[in-house]
Amino acid sequence: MMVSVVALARSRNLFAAVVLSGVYSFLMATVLVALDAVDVAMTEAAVGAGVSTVLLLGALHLCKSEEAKPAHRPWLPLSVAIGTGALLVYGSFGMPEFSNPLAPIHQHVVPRYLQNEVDLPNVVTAVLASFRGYDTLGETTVVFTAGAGIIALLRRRKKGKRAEGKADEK
Amino acid sequence: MKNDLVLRVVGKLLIPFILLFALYVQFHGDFGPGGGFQAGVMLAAAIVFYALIFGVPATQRAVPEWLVETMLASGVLIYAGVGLAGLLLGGNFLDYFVLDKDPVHGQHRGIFWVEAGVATTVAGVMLKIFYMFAMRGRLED
Amino acid sequence: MSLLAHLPALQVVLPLISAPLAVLLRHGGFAFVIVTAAAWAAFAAAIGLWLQVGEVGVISYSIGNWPPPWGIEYRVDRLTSFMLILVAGMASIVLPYARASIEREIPRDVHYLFYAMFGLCLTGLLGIIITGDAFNIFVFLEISSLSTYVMIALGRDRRALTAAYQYLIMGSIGATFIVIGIGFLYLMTGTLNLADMALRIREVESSRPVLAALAFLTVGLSLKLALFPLHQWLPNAYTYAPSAVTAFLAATATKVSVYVLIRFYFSVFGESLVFEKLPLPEIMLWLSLFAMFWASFVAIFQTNLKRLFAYSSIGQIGYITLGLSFDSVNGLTASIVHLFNHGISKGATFLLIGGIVAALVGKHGVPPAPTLDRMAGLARHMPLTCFGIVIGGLSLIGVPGTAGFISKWYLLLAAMEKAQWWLVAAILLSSLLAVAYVWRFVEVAYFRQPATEPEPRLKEPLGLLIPAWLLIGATIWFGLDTSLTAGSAFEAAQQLLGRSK
Amino acid sequence: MFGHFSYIVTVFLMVAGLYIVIARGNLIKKLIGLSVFQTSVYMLYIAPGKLVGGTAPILAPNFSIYSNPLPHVLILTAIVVGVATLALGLALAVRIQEAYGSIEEDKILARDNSVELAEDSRL
Repeated sequence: MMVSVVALARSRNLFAAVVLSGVYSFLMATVLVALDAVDVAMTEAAVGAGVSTVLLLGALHLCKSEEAKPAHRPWLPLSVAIGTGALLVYGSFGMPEFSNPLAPIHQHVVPRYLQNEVDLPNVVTAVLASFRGYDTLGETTVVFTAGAGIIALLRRRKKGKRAEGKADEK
Repeated sequence: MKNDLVLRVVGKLLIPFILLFALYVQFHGDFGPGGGFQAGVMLAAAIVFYALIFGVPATQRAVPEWLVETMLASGVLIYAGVGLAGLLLGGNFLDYFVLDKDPVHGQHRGIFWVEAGVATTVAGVMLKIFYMFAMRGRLED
Repeated sequence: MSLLAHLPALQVVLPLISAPLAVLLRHGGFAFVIVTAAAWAAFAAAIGLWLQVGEVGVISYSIGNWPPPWGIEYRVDRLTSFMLILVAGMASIVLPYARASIEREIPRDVHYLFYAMFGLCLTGLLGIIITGDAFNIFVFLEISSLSTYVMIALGRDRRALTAAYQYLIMGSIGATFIVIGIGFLYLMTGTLNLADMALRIREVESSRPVLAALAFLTVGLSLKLALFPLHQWLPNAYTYAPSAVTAFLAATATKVSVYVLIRFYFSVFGESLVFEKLPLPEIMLWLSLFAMFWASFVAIFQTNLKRLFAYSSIGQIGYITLGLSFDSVNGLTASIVHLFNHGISKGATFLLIGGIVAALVGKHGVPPAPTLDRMAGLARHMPLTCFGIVIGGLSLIGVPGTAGFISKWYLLLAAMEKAQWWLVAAILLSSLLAVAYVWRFVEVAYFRQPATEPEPRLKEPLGLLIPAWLLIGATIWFGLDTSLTAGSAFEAAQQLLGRSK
Repeated sequence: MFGHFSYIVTVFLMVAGLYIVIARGNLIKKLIGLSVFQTSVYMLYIAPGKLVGGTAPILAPNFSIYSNPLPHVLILTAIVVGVATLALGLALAVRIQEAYGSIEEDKILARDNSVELAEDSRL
């Protein structure tokens, strides 16, 4: 997974980058299965490797597929990224050990979810749709927002283009 | 690609199964992995697949734009409607316990409708986005 | 079961439902009616909640009837209801204005989508304010952000697109930082409910993940609220967005981010953690001062009126965060009052500028940029508009009799309380910079001769003037009668500081 | 050491993603970086929820230890939000391509600047 990301950062051909990001998502999905998150893995495979890749390819089809050589020195972004990483590392020491059943996330709140009050074997669905159903309503609304927003942005191309052309002239 | 016989036949054979699998994922989400979102994506994928083989115009005859836009909005409305139903039946917003005399059954009913709402919106949005990008490309040529 | 008990849910759900309905009907007029009705209903609900909070104190509403740490809780206290009134009120005023303004700025066939986006943005902002659940904040933050990006991109100028894209990148990075912060908090406390988190965080108070969470949340929210030096997205976004959108965003979006920051600082982490373990107040103090001076200074040299006031917004946000950094009741009061007062003054100013833009008939029917040179002698053509902007400007400066004075006054009180006289001087000095940029407009509009060949102009559009003057009226009203604003802000500040002690 | 291995992978992915977002000038490349950055957050949530010896949180009579389902739910939401953002960003990129004829940040800035200079020179 790390390798694919490094290759992603280095590649200048956008097409390759898109494919690599698909590979990355798929690897991520396998890792997620290993971590017992089957629902998430399924979504990540469908969304990350499927939908995102199709969308990216679709957008690439409409744009150019070659990336220009960056003109800037990458020191500033590199330092920002590494600073963030350092903060993360700092934060992660002091986290509970991997797979420690006494960690707070396993002790608090969750036990009740596992008691199966809504009588559904898949706890993820139960939590998603019932306990935290409101989050899911929000999520659906986000998808709706994106959909409606894209309609607003991409509709009636010819008309829109003329208006923009005029804005340029002034 | 539109005239490739193999593709057309395989596509015709496969697409019903994809649709069926999407429905399976939708309704089996209570017991195994899956749920409204994944089912919505698969539903859209099946139709996109159809569009790739038979062309976008043919697909738009089968699944017209207005239907897609309606799906997009009605999914959210279904979801929020379930919430309001809970409210009107005397519970809090999104309260599934009151949807049926038996609270646990009410939960099941609520979750079923909510997942249906999610699938509707997601499938609608995915398709709409696909149409949008596809139509753009067409005008470009 | 009375409807009143469900006000917290209705507050958010009504605008939420209005958006898909607007898309379903696919008609600009109907969409407008539905979304406006929802916004007014939300405003009424906000007032209702405000009254309820006055009677019973903190309201808790558990969605889905799952008790709080398991389900999602809506939690309304003094500050929440105060912010709800600001956001819902602004939406109810801006929407009728938008009707008249977007006619000129947005192609007709996407009107209904614009209203849907507006409804969603309102939903998102209200949802962020009212929720008592950390992850729910993120979800609603994304609803409001995504709809905001779209609304900005609908601006006529092609630079609106790049502005929206830039905002999308910065905003998403900010949101991801917030998710990381929430993730750290969740890993350490095992809960997502803010109130529950506040209790459980005591046990792990100074562990490194909690401090890292604090840092990530601060950076992420600073991106969203455009704290100097993370403000780069703001000037372009405000300049090229449609006028109604600019006004609404300037009055609410950044303010809501500040609100979330206050929530996390005072309700979750507790002031002892925020202000004693890290050099955060010092950093925030200096950044605020930089914002106040640098942004006001840059504003003086802008030629585009919208951009001028956008930079002024960055400066004004400096005042708000400055109030936070004092860590005292007066300082916090100043921040909260300024959230409100700056919201209405800046909202009014942008609405009036929108009126000017609408009246300038550009070539090919595209509204030109509101550059200062186009405004020479404008006061003769549009006396009410110009006078309104002047009042809004006076409020930004902080002249007595306007709302801006009240918040500056509390800020000065807080500074004097700490006996930091140089800060008092700095606040006064930066106000002088505000005088300078407001004067630029006054000079051009009132004293410069109009160009020899005046551009064709329409009359002052009444549909645009009335909502704007409502807000200007509010600016003056809240400058004279402070019981509502300062009173409830003071109460809210006491509630926030009291709880963490 | 192994106890924190998952965090280190997460951090690496996050740094790489953030770097791509900030350093690259190509609008689509930036979006890819953004999605890598967001994806890395999933690990941060999911990894600590795993219990060795546990199984996926689908209740069955012959298991007693389950991994924590709550992070899964949160991340499902986050994935959806991420793809919504990506789609919207791509739509914007397409529009920018049409309006400017390029999706390179530097070129776009240069074109904007020339427009602004032309505006200023008329003053």
